[in-house]
Amino acid sequence: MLKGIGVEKRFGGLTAVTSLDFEIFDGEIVGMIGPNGSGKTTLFNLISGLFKLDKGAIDFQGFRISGLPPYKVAKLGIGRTFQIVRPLMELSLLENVTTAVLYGSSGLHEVDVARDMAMNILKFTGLDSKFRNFPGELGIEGRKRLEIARALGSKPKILLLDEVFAGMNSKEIEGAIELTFRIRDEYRITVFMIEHVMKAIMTACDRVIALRHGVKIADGPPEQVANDPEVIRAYLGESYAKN
Amino acid sequence: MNLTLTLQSLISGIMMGAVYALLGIGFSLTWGVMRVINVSHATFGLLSAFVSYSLFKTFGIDPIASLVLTLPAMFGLGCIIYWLLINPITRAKAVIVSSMILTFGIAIILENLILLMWGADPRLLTTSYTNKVYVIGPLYFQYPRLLGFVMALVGVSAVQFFLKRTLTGKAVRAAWQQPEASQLCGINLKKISMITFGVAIACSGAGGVGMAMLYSFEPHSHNLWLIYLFLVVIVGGVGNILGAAAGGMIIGIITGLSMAFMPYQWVNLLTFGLLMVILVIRPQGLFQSEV
Amino acid sequence: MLRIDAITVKYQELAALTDVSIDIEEGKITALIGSNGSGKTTLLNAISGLKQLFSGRIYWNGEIISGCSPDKIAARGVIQVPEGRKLFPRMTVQENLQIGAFLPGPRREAEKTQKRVFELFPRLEERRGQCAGSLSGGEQQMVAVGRALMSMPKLLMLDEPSLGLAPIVTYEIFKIVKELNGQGLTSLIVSQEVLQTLSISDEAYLLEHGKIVMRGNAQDMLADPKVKESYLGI
Amino acid sequence: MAHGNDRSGFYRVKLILVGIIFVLGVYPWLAPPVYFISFAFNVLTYITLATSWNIIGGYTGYLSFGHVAFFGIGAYATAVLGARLDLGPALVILASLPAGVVSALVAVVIGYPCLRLRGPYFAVITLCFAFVTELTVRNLDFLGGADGLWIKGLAMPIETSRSIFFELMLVLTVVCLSSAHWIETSRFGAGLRAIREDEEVAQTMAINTPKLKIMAFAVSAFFPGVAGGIYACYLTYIHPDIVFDVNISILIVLMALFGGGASWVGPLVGATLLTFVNEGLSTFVKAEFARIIYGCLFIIVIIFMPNGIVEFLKNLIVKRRLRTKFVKNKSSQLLS
Amino acid sequence: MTAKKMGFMKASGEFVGAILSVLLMCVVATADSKPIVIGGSLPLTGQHAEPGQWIERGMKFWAKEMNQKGGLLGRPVEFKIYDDESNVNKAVTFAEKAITVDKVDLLFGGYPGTAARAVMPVVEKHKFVYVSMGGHMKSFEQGYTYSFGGPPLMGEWWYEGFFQWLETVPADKRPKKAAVYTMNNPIGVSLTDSILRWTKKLGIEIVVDEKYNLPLPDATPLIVKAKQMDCDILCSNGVLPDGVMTIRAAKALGYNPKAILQGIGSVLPAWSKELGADGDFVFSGTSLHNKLKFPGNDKLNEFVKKEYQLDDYPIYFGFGYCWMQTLAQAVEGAKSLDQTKMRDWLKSNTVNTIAGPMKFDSKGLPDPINFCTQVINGKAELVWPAEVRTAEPVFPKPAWK
Repeated sequence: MLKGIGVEKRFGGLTAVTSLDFEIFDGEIVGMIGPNGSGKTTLFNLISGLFKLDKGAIDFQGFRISGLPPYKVAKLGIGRTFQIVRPLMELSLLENVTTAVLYGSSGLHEVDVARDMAMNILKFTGLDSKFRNFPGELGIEGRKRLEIARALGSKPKILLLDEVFAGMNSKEIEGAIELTFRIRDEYRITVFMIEHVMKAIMTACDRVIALRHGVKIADGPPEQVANDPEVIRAYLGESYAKN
Repeated sequence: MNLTLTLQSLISGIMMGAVYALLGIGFSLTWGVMRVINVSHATFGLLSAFVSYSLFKTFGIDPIASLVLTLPAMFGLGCIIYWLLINPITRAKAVIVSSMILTFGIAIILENLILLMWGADPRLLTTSYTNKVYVIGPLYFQYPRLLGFVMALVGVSAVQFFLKRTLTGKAVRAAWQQPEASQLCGINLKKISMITFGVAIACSGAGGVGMAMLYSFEPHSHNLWLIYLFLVVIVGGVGNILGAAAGGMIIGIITGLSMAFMPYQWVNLLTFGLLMVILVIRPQGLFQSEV
Repeated sequence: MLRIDAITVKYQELAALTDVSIDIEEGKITALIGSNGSGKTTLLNAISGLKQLFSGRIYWNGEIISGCSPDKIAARGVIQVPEGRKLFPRMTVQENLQIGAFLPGPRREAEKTQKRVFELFPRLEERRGQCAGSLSGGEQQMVAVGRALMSMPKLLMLDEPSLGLAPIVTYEIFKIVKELNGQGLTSLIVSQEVLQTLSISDEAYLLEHGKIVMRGNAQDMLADPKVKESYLGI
Repeated sequence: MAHGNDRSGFYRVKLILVGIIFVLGVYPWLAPPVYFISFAFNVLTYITLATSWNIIGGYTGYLSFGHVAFFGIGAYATAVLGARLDLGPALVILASLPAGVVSALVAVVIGYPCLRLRGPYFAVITLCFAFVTELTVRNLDFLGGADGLWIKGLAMPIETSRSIFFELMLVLTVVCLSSAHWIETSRFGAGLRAIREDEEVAQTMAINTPKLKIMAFAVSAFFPGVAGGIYACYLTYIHPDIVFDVNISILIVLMALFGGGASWVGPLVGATLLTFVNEGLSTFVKAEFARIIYGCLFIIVIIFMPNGIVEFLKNLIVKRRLRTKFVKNKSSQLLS
Repeated sequence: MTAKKMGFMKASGEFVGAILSVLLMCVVATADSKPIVIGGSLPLTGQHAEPGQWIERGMKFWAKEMNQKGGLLGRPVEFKIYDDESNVNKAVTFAEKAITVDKVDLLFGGYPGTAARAVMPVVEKHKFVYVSMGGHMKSFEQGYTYSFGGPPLMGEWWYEGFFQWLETVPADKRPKKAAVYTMNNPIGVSLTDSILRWTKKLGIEIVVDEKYNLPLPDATPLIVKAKQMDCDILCSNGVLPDGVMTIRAAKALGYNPKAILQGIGSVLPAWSKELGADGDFVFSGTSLHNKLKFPGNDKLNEFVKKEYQLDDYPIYFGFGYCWMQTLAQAVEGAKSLDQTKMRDWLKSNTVNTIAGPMKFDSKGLPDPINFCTQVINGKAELVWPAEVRTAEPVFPKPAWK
């Protein structure tokens, strides 16, 4: 469904992503791991069109999306969240999601209908009781949920989740994992997520891609990737892998 | 093309541009360092021009000599203004926009204070050397313009020296490049910002006197000066002192040459049009933004 | 020497640190480990005064320093080498070091300390006129440590000194930290490079979701499976 | 607006508004001194200008400092159209509608490159645009050049003609305010607010930001264009110094921000208040002092009520209510 | 609103108006000493504050004098002056405020030209006599009947006197090539009118003709051009600051034409203060002058000397005084405050002012004014017409010192 061929991105002299190939299949939950600065968020920015590729191409459902402006990419059905949440601060939760519904691929123009739909999504993400509140009044978990709700609002076919679990406690993480499953099962949305919380990756993902310095070092089932010596070295340092 | 006309316009353009630059460096500094667009920058320059005018008229102190008095006074005024008014808004969400409106309020107040104290009529700073001229071959150098040029050179070099050579100046640059890390090195951001603002206002003071030696000025002149400030800073790159100097020169030269070879009434139009084009093509300025 | 007493730090409503207490003893290296987003950097910033506390106190030699502005805390000799180095990129190496010695005390000794820094990092002396931004990652880290040393720290706090560095450079940096410790400098290291960090440290804390979940001797921690679990979730 | 008002309250507000409009509509026929009609005309003009500015400046977050250009373009387009088509005095006023369209078209053309710039850069480029149009008009002889243009006045008693202009401006103001209100509650407005909050996020929400921005800019240029046309007929003499006065530009920005840019009420309140304050000050105080007070007002607003006076008063009321009703933690939630 | 309703409203309005005027007349009849209020606005702050303030002083001096003499129609006069802050829109609304809210008896003239032009159609509608500088020929050609230039500051006539005098100079001594620099505003544009007419008539070729926007950034290129084209007459149609800059540049670049004409800067005392001897020998025009032999000028000079320590009264002081003189004579001539009667009286009679006798034509203008001034020894002297001459014109201009 989403496919990258030889994706490359440089910032000045630094290569953030180096000839990366990846593919996400319909209905999967795929995780992406890697130490800080390994190019994960850069990859998301490339997919969603916020950055321009230096080399390679990205296809979505057989359609070339690299080079399109972000709003066109989003219209095609690629939703995303941001690592550092970026809610529309001066809009209420309902307005946040309603805006997404109005402009998303559902093609709705009536504000009232969109509002009802947004309300459903808020219910789905467990924020319905706070629909009049503003993002500033939410805790981190709530904001992450809002971020997901807004992404769901535009009715994506694939959802890119950027470190949704970071900063949550274990109970919240469990809730979020459940939410991820429900996104796939109830909304039929493919999920591609960047994650540091390994527990979440282990339970939630069908497949994990590991990056280091912008290069893919592992791709496979979570257990296999977690025990991959390359990955352990990437995370814990040179000598830890030998232990 | 006529060589004498070209050269003569080039010379007067460069000299004008130098003074614009002097007026512009402080503006560039506050915009770049503190994200404060000080719309009242030119008004402070105007204030200093009026003060020097009065010092000259009543005590006969030469405007250049009176800088010894006005510059520290402007520095102090800048510090006070920063402490009282700018500091409270530096934590606001949209500092740049808030600062523009806030300083616009300051500009209104200053302008009307000037009106109250000096009246509305245009002034000319006529000193003993105002009408003096140096002639080199077919070219003429007007003394006040030369003086303005020298003043601008000294001013720009002084600010450059301050930023590049003195520890306080280096701290200013550090605070600008990495506010957090500079605090970790023991730099008090508030104090440094205050000094920066003071220096900027002092520069505008010098620039204002420079402008007064070249042009007539009245309580409303700062509006036009402000346009030149934007021109200088946007051409030169925000926060770039040498860029501002170069920006001033470029604008001076363009104005000078276009005055010589274009219908005069289109000159301002060309200048503003040029600014628009530069903004669209290279909003970061022709030169790298640098500290 | 530095006592952190049950501090809680919040970003708006969200708690980044809850009830964290840490003791740093003079002359020792203390390690603070934990996965991404566990609150390590927040803790250092709280100590340095960049981040306001929600509750709790921080004592420096018995004196309360929480609530002071960052420059006042730096003036007491609590110096941080921030994550990502945060050098002044368009200033030369020499100027970066000079800013390190900005405070009046260190300024008086600046020449002497600079000599020492150049002895520690001979490479920096070669590059003293170069812009910090143009240096390689390892050299930048050296400048960052050098800049901190210029402030004549009593407590040196390093935040992710190994970030983005080749293993050999990381090794070199850690060696120098150990060497400085030998000369009596107290250090607090925050790192993901678990093994190397623990191997040079005396004391260690494991931070998870803003809480201290383990504290103990660094060597003991090395062997503990809980550490690996915290990182990899296995 | 999407939250808050319950239905009955909403209808009550609507009823009050209709009442106010009715009273205003009848007002000039009660034969007040002509000056008060002219003054009310000025208030309405500023309300229209501030409200339409707010569509790009407040909702979308792009601070245009050159909006007077559209006012001037409207005025000149009306005058030129009237003269070219040889329209009688009564019909010239109608030319202000196509003049509004001309303004909107200019906004589209100029908006295309300019709206790629953000924050202060956009402010500067729009300011420049205002100067460029002013100088162009001043230098073109067929637009009257530095002499200005005359327009034939209505051949009616002054009371009647003033009242007609007042009614026209009232209609425009009501249309402008309702458009602003409609935009606020519509899909369009939702998109604009998303752009204001975070343009990049807005793009990932599938919002075609370039298109939306240009549309907003065009709409916010249309009303000043029409207003300029009516104003030209009202004054019967236009000159670049009058209809391209940069102070108008700055004044409307301040009016909108003073009232608060988030909703249509802000510019309405801001423009009304500041026009009255200005009038009051210039009657009772020396003009310099009046303007110093004016300047202080901006500083106070920026430091103490950064979201505008409407929001400030709202919070004040909410706070007072909460003090009596709720416990403290609840209030902090509602106020933040 | 239907026509019928309108008619009703109008009728009732007229009825109320009638009652009011009857009441008013009673009041007037009973209290004859009630002051005559003269209202309007002046630019007391803002861009045009300087001339605006002098006009105000001139008006106030007139009022003082009038009240000492026992007032107008036996009633004291008093002013209600608004500050329009040099804003045309405000000038218009203040004029309306004075007429409809303050119900003033008379209206005084505003300044500058743009404001007067915008006010003229309004006063026409309100039927109020408006004596002002008017704002140049074009505004007097709009068919307004209540507006008078008494005297006007008429750009179109400004250099009339100079050229009339120049015609008396032998043809071979006259300048041949002219450089014309004009500020890009209504005053500037109207100043070029007489230049264009007369240069054609006298066979002077205009080689350089340019407009500039105020403030003038730099005069050097202007002078270089004029010098290179060998222009032997320089027409600098500007105000004080740009005029001063132009003269300075001319001296700096050693440009020495036979004659320099300067717009409305050289008639101000500040001219010689700024330029010293370099400001000498510059020609200009004027609408009135402190050395004119018409009665009243001496009084004004005396007052100004005592009050402001100036040797001669500034031109705008004179304007303020003179416009009020014209207005007062209209009232006295019509023996009433009825504006239409005043207008009709002005159209058919001659007023005597410090600017001389004036008889207004159908446009509201007096006969063309043809004074020519030249700065000699730091003073703007009258050099034409010959009968009012206070000094002999100096021509050609001596070289720079």
